Amino acid sequence: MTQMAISPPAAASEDPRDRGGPAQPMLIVDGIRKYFPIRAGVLNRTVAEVKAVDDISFYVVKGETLGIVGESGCGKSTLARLLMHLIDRDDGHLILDGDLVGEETGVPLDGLRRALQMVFQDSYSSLNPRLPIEQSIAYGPKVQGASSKVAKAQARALMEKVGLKANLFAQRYPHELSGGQKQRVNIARALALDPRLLILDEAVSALDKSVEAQVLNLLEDLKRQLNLTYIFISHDLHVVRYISDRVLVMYLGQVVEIGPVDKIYEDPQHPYTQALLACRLSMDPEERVEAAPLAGDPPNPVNPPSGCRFHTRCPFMEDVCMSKAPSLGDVLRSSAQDHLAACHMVHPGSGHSRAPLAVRA
Amino acid sequence: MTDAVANSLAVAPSQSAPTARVRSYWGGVWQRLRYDYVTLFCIALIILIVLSAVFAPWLAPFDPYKSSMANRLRPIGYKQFLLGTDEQGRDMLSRLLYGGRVSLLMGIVPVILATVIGGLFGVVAGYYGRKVNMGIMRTMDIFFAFPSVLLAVAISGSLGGGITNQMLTLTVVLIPPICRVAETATSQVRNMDFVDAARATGASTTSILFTHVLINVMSPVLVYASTLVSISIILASGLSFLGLGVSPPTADWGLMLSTLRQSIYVQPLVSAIPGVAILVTSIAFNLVSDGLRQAMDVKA
Amino acid sequence: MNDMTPTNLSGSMPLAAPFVRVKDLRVRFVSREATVRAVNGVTFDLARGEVLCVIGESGSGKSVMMRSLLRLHPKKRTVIEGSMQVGEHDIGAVSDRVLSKLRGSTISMIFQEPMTALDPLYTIGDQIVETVRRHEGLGREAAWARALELLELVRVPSPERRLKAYPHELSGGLRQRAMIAVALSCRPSLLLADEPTTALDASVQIQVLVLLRKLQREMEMSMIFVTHDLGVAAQIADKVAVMYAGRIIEYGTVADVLNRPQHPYTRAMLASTVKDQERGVQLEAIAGSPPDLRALPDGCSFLPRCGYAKPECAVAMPPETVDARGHMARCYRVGVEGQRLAFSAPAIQPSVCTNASQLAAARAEMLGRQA
Amino acid sequence: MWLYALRRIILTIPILFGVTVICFALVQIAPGDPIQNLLSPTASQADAERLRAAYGLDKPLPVQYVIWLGKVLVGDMGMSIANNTPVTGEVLRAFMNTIVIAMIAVVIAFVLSTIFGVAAAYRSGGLVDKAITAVAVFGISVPTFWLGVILVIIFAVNLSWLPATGMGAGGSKGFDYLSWSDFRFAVMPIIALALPPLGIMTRTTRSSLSEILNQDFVQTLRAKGLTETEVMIHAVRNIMPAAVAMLGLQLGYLIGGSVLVETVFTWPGTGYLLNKAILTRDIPLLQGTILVLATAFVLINLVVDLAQSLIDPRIKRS
Amino acid sequence: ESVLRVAMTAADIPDYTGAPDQGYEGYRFAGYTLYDALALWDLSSSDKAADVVPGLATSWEIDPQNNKRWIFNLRQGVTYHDGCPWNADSAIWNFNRVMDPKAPQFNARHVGQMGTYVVNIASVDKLDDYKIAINTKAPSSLFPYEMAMYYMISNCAVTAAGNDYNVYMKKPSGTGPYKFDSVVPHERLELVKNDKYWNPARIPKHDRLVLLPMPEASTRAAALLSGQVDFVEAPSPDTIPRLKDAGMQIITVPYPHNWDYMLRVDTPPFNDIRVRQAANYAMNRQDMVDMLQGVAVAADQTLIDSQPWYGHPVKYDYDPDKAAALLKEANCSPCKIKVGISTSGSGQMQPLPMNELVKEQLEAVGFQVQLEPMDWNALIGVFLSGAAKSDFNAINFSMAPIDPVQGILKKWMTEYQPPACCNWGFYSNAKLDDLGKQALAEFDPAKRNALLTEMNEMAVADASELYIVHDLNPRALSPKLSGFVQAQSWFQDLTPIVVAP
Ligand SMILES: Nc1ncnc2c1ncn2[C@@H]1O[C@H](COP(=O)(O)OP(=O)(O)OP(=O)(O)O)[C@@H](O)[C@H]1O
Ligand SMILES: Nc1ncnc2c1ncn2[C@@H]1O[C@H](COP(=O)(O)OP(=O)(O)OP(=O)(O)O)[C@@H](O)[C@H]1O
Ligand SMILES: [Mg+2]
Ligand SMILES: [Mg+2]
Repeated sequence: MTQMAISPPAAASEDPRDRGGPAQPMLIVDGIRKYFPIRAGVLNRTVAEVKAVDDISFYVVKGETLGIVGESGCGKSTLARLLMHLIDRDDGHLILDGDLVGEETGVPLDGLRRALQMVFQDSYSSLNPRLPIEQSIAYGPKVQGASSKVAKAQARALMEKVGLKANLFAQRYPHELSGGQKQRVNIARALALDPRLLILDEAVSALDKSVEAQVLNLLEDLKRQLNLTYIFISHDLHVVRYISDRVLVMYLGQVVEIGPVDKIYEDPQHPYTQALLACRLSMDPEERVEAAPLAGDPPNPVNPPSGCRFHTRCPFMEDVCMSKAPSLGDVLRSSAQDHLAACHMVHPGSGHSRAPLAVRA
Repeated sequence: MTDAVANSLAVAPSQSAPTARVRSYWGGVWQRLRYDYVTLFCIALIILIVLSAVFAPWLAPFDPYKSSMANRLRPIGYKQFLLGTDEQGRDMLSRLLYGGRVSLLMGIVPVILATVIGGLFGVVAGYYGRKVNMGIMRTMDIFFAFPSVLLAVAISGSLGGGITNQMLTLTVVLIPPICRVAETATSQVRNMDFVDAARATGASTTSILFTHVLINVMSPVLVYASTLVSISIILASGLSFLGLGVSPPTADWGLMLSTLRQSIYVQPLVSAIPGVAILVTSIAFNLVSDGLRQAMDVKA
Repeated sequence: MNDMTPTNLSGSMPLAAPFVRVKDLRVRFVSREATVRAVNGVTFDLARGEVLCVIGESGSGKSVMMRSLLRLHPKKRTVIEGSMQVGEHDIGAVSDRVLSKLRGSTISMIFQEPMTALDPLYTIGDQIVETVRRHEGLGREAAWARALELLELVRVPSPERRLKAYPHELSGGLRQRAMIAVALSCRPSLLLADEPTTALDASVQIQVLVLLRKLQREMEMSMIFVTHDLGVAAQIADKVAVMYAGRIIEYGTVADVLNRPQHPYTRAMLASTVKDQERGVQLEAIAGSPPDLRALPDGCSFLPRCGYAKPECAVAMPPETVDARGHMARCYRVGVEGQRLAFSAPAIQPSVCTNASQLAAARAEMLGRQA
Repeated sequence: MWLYALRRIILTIPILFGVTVICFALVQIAPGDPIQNLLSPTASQADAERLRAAYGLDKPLPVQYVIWLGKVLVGDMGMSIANNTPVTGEVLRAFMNTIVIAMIAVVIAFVLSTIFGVAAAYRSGGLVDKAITAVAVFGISVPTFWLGVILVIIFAVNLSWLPATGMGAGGSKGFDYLSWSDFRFAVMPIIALALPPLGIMTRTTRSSLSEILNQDFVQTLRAKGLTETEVMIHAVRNIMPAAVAMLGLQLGYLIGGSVLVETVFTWPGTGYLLNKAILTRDIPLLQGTILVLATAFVLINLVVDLAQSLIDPRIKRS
Repeated sequence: ESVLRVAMTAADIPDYTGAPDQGYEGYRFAGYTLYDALALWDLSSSDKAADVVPGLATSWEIDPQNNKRWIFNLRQGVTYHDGCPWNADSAIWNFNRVMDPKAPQFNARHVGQMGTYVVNIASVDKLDDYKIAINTKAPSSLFPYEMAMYYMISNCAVTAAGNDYNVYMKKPSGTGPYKFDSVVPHERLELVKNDKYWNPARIPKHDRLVLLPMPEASTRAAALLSGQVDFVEAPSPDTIPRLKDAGMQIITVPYPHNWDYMLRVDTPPFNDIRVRQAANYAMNRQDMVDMLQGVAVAADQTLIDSQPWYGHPVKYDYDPDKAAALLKEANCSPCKIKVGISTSGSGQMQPLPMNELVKEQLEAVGFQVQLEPMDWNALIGVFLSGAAKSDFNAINFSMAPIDPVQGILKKWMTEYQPPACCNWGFYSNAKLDDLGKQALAEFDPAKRNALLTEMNEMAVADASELYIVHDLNPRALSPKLSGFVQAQSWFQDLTPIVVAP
């Protein structure tokens, strides 16, 4: 383990890799946007766009875990890939530890790549089936210039770190591993470049509950050891609650609510968040849900509803919701303790009958 | 504390790891092939054919070009001529062995060349997508617009006969289909998360192509290419048969078939030998590629 | 077995007798390379109108057991032993002809993947109509009307249009509903649901669950529902069976099993499920991974991962211990105290996170003694 | 649907254009001089030059191409040098002769391969399966020209059941596929033509059927109580889009690949014409034949694509 | 109706508008069947080499005053198949078809095929309706041989077609013993008998003649065996036993058709006469004949011995030692030569095995032979452009020396070196040239033949070619046929054949 360039977990705030100081958010996402063109017609012109990520802003504080939840198709993975620069954004900026990413003055992509890593959901497609896992893990360091021997040693150390016996597993191929083991390899691979921020896109969703617990434990543990920051994407609300410090709720490519985990779970402001939370299943056979909290499927992101995008499914829908899109507020200026929701009902003077009259304290 | 956790997590695999012996991908393929007796037999057959072609100069009892008017069209098993003689009294066995060289060359070399060239184009097209893909694949489409036999006949009709020209012809004919397979496989692989994971490490495109893409594209392409060997052999022999291929007196199965056609009434069996050779070789290659496909297909 | 229409079959059965009786069901898949023992002696009864939830880790044999109830396994490579009685039919023994009459009418099944479980080349309507016509001999018109009714029943919005839609034109939730409509089209007496909600979003999952529960009640179906989500089981089950390595290791009413789990595996599973645990506190994960069904050891299959193992665990699978309420568990540490099962832990309870070498040593010792 | 069709049609235009370039270019690489065939063995060079000019073969290649393309677009593919007849007529007549037997062959292959494929998939691994696989592998592996020669020896020479060569006692003119006395001539060419596609299609049918039979929805069908036959009908319907595509592709291959078979049976189709044109270096005829064959192939593919989009609802039609 | 179905070796139906292509086989089947020339070949006997006899001209003579003016008396009472009368106008019209580029009936294609026969003609005069005078550019005693190749076609038919030969092609018309009936392009040409043929002896004994192109020898054999045709040209030697078994008649006769190597004599190594002689001595011709199952005879020169110009030439009998010695003497060892051969072709017999045998025999005495096989048409190209345009030392190009013009003059005289004509190997011998000029100016047949014989002997003595074999031109006939007389000629008369039902 010693050959790894990882600082001791003791002082989280004094990470030598830290450039912007402890108060500077790890990552600031400012107005990021991605529309996928839909081509059709005789000439294959773009006839429409999937508004997969539509003007999203937020930040991640150093050392925290930001949970992102939302229904399938709301743009969570697209957001993750945008952050990773795996797809090009249409608009918006990323600021990594105080530096603009990818622009002339800021950190080069390469730097971003080292600081930001991702764990993918699909454990089937996320590992190269023809590469022994040791090599899959060692690939990153090698790319970044480590000698093959060093990279291998590092890979083995990482395997031990994620709980895989190196001498047993190093030479195995992905199909010889169980789902949980594969996910560990994925995590090890992401850690190989010594990142600051790890994006976990549904990293545990495909796992059995018991294995999920193992991996969650591992993630918690690693975070402490390696002074990591997580963006944790999931649609399992129990898991998000367990692991996150703050939660961001997405609906149809937009942020509808963001805030500290307890505030969100105990006092959800947005009706969508409320419904989503109500969808959690209780383990108590006595507490059975009699009516589904959220009816129907989300609307098509090609043609999102006007105004508030949730108005088609919202029990509190009023005229204003159809005509005017509620704003979330200035997320980037808010503090990490602030709880923001993009709903007319929480914005005074929005015109919704349930909106508070006075500005909240 | 942390170590304890790590250890505890590591407990189980050591005891209940499903496979005691570590088996590579090819190891798995071999495991499956081991029980496929037909394929094994055909592999052995191909090895035999290849060896006998390679060692033809040592194996052939006679000079395949040495004719003897006294011994024209002898039946199978006549004196020292195990497979009889052809219309010029040349020993069929020797010619068959030497002919195997040309036929196998025609089966294998164009396929290898086409695999390299077509595979390269296909991988590039599949990986880069968009404009590059358009450019490469539309060009391939144009060649695809010609049925392979037509293209082969047209090209070799244009280039004229000879071993080199024929190999060139077959290569050109085989490139588009291989390119297509490679392109499809590549764009599939390209959409896999592990490629994104590799990109996220900041790896260069070349590095990704070589470490992650090629290795995965290889097996579908190779399996496909293996089916082309028999097609290539048959095409080549067809061209020779039409007089568009290898030029005489080169011993070549297709050409032998063509010249022996005149003698079919005198020695039907001897005349059929080259045809049987083509048939058997082609069946062997087909069955092997079937077997390979099955063995390699099993999802990891 | 004489032909009996499913409706009068369900009507003529005395209520007291259990509707489904599975006894010592064993399923093996035999191939050249290995023999997979997927189900190793499953026994349970299910009354009419009852819902049994089967829960267990991936690979514990849940789906295999379900498919056996319809004899859906490939004939050549599968060996099925034991008896499966549904109504008065012995599924293992009925002729193919009778079986295909039973399938879809008396017993029907919903599969996990709504994406792939429907024929992509037929419209939803066609697929429902086909079943209805096959089993009830309705005319085209009547069958279409029935299909429409069914789509309404499963709450598919604008059902007329959806009848003419192809599966790929529907979202996952709608597809799963269509699948349910197909399964319910002939009012089955037994519905086998193999993780019907696992592939769905939480919000859709709950819609489907509520719907299924309602329909099950209205139609008085018996249902076997496979899931590995305890929350789902809590929502829908009357009885719960916990499977591990092809065996039911705990069985009882949903309240008994979820609130008073006895078997160490069930307990560990409940403990490891993320459910409003304190943040920053380690989850109690079950170490290790499920056993290899190709080479099952004698004795309790959970032994390698069990924190409470005793020497006898390595010798033979523990027998069933049943209490008066029908709560059953198979563990040497479980006994009956009064009316109920009780788990007796040793004085010094080994942590779930036992040290690897310790456990290995213990195991070796046990195995050595046995040999 | 119409939009899709239109799009597909427009996409073929650049391909067809490329095809004309290749047709023209290929033939120009050819060594040998088409004019020589028209000269008596004792003719002089000056005679040759005169004739060359008469056929426009003295102009630079790009000019020749543009002239040729311009004429081709209005359906004039020039005059055959060897016969001095319009190439268009020659090729179209030959094309008709080819396409009919190719079509019959491919339909026979299609029907048989579906039956074989179903039988093999149904009895997967059994004796029937093995026998059918053997037939399929044979069909793929056998050199058709050799098969043709053997068929002639057996059925024409030794048994005298079928005529050895040609198309009808009176030639292709007035050939009547419906009369046995004429159709006899087509029997062996059709057999030789049908065998490879039969092999290929049997194999693909078999493998795609067993793939389909392994898919989840088949479980659903069985669980619904459908009999094995009904399940098989579903499965067969599911392979139809692919099978139809295969059918078209094979038809295209047969049309373009009939050179060998037609040469063996002297069947006066495009393949025979092509071979003749190559041997006599009849450039206009060669160009015309290749062009028509390639165009036919492109169009068949187009039709197949459209047909496939009709029978497979999953293919986007918007 | 009795039908005679003939399988030709041609790859396609020869031109039947009066200028046959596809080699002399075209003349044989689409020329002398439909058309006549001023002179015709006498094909009625198989005992002697065919010579020319009167055709559409009843007689001809050289103008006693002017040895460059031939007088032809035309046959009277002959009409074309379309009823058009044959006379001096028609004859002159026919010459202009090829000679006068301004004439409406001028046909460039016909020039390509027939131009060579009229190169000597300066002009044609009409003397009266049935008498014409043909002025040659130089004295040309052999002119009637050329006139035996020049077909007369119906001027009325061409005019009626608007001088468009593609239209004429739909209804061609000649004076020959057969009339055009129908054609299926590439497949079959059907002719019917001309009841009113001017020579009653040659009115066909069958009603219909069907000509089918079948370039593949095995296809021809199969077609004959399966009863699809009655008469096949050139069955391959190996099929002959089988054909005989099936009761077919196999007919062979020697005729002027040599299968040899033309040698390039202006460059090494064949510029050395010893090398040429060595090659000739190296030939074991009997081996070749054996291989060909007797369908060829050994050739010791280009002509066959029944031709009047055969003479008493030097003979090169098989003598490998002498050959080797000569080569050594010429200091050529190994004597590398490159030979262009074809893979098939009209009159080429079985070029591949035969050439390989030649190669083997040549190499046995010290040559080193590189065979370069090519398509027949490509080889024609090599031949037409002359040796200087290629890098071959020899080509295997069979020709038919049916008359002294083609067999002797054009082959050996310096003035016929390429590009003028056919002296491919640039043979040049002043004495021979001189003799040639004399012969052309000598109108006494006996004296002229003596001169020609001397020329021929001279060329053979020079070993100007590598003589190998003469084709016996086998034909296989169904037992139903009778009456066929195989002439010692490239051309054959099919009219006497009787087809039994
Ligand atoms: N490459 C692409 N081209 C076009 N549309 C895309 C592309 N990738 C994603 N989309 C669309 O963008 C939307 C958001 O997709 P995304 O994968 O980000 O959702 P998600 O929230 O991750 O969903 P899930 O929970 O199912 O993973 C979806 O409607 C999807 O169809
Ligand atoms: N047809 C088969 N042939 C061989 N082995 C099989 C077959 N079907 C299932 N198995 C094996 O049987 C075991 C039990 O599988 P089963 O599908 O019943 O698990 P499950 O409990 O349903 O798991 P999941 O929760 O993942 O659906 C697995 O190890 C599986 O690999
Ligand atoms: Mg996602
Ligand atoms: Mg399952």
